[in-house]
Amino acid sequence: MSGDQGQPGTLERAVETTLFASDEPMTIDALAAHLGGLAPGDVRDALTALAAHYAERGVQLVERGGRWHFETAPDLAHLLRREKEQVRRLSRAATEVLAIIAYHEPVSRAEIESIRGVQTSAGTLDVLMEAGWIKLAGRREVPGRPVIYATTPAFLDHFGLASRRDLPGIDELRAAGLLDPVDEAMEASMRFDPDDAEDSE
Amino acid sequence: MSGDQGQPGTLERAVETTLFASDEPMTIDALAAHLGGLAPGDVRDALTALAAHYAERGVQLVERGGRWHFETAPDLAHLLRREKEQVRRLSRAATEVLAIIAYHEPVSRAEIESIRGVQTSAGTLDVLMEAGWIKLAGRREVPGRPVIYATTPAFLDHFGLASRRDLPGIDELRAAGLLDPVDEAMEASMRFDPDDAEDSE
Amino acid sequence: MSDPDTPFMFPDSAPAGTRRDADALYLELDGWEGPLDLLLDLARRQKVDLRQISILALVDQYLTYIERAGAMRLELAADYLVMAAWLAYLKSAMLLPKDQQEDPSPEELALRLQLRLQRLGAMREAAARLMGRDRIGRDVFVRAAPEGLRTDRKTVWRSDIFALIQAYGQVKARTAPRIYLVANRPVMTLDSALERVSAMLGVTLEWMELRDFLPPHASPELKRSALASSFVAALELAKRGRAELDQDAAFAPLRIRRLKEVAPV
Repeated sequence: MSGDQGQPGTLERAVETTLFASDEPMTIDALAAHLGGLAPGDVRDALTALAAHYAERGVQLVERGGRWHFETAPDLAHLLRREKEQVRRLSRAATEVLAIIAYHEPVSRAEIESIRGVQTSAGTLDVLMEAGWIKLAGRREVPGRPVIYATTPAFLDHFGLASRRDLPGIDELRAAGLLDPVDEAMEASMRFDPDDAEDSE
Repeated sequence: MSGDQGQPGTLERAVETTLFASDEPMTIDALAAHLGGLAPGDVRDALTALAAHYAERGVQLVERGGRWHFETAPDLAHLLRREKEQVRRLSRAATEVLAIIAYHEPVSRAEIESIRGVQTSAGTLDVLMEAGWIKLAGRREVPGRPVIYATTPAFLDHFGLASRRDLPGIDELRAAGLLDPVDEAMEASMRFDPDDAEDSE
Repeated sequence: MSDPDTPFMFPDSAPAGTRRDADALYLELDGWEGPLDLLLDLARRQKVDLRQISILALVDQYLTYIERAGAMRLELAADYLVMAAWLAYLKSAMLLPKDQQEDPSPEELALRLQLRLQRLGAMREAAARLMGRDRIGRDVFVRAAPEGLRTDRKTVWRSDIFALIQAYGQVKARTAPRIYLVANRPVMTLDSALERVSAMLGVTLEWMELRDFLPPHASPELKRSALASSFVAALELAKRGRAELDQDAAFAPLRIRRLKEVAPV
């Protein structure tokens, strides 16, 4: 892991050029296979060295949901934003639904609606599907077998998340029981002093 | 030209990120304008430092006709094109044509067809050429000057033959039962069956 | 009832400036996605942690809002009114002495409402933080013109020596000169059938079945041939005007007899 000084190793250069040329993020396995069946461990070492090398530069190597790609350094956004903004604006409903799916996944439409207290129009889910951020994740084995939704690697990629554990505040929300259904929270709180229900975990 | 060690300068990072995100090569003037009206000389210095930094890496900063851009290192071009080998068994028709060429070489297509008793598609010969087992061996000095074909050393190699003389002769083929009529069943059906008389041909 | 300067955390919810004072609420009927949304907004105006909001005060705010909206003759969606009714019930229950309260207790209902508001509030905040991250295409950019990775498919052909000589043997066997033998099959020719049927027709003027014309001791295959030939012979004789044919139905016995006014041939 030489990183910053001296010549980069052969493998490091190979991974660098491959990720640079690829038009989509790549997993370690995809890199190893593309480079002719390397050991994934070696590829991981090269990625770590590369990420360190690029850490202070104007371009960075990042991992998003198990896939790696180069992107511009976030602190230089102001240099690029002006003419390049290409992100669609999401409605408030869509951002809320996306957050609910990300923090609760997999989750059914009924569960989304019970959190929001309002019906979700089909269009909202369609917009998120079309953006490639959510996907159908099977059916819940309860009466009616509702379809359930989950986020995709493209979601993690777009929002700069290495994994779902990086969702802002997810640990605090979970610790506070705010990701549990109301019924569960009610049960938990009724077992204790109702006046302190909100502090129970 | 700090280049390889230590932090890259602010301008160097700015140029790096701009060229990385740009969808086309940029001139020094375009870069200077994009970055808020810098002195072209400063931009040139930054480009020189960047080019030095990337010189040994898998990605390089190059100037082409006054425009700068990043591209993958030329010595690694082979990594961007991966060959995926797909093994396929030679078709029956192609095997027959190959055998005829091996036993009778050099032969023209018309001769192959007269030996096989069926027409031979051009694709069949193409496949054998692609496999590297046959080659053009000149033209026959008869009217029309047809192209003639012969086998290659790669053919001998693949089929484990030291030379064409190792191919079994007609008598050996007969002894091995390989000259027996193919379709016993079809022969049998030609015989008259009183109960099925109307089905016989 | 509410502080006009309450900061809002939901940038997308309404055009800036419309919430500067309480009256502005009425201009925003479409600004809330359902009553829970409105309740959360009102709760936030209490400027306390959602866990410490006064449900009673919240109920009052909501009912006041609905009343004022009604006074301005604004049409309210049914779910806002259902919520209003439910909150009015909750309020009255909470005002009752403990021993007269029903099950589930108003405290329980209030707690449930509070939990729901907390969850919605948490998700709204999470959504805002998510949207505030460095997003690809807005804050960070991937390479605009990547060279791309290519996978070339190459076919490797495979065969073996046995397949090769077997194929050659088959070509040779297939194209070797062949001698064809045609079996001598017992048949009755059309000519002999014509002769035979004509002769038998001469015997009588009665209807006769065609089958009776067949040679009685023939082998089965000769019988088939004879039947076919005799049938064609019968048709030929009918065509020449020397006989007539009769059949009751398809596949019924075919009968034949000599025509009386037969012209001498």
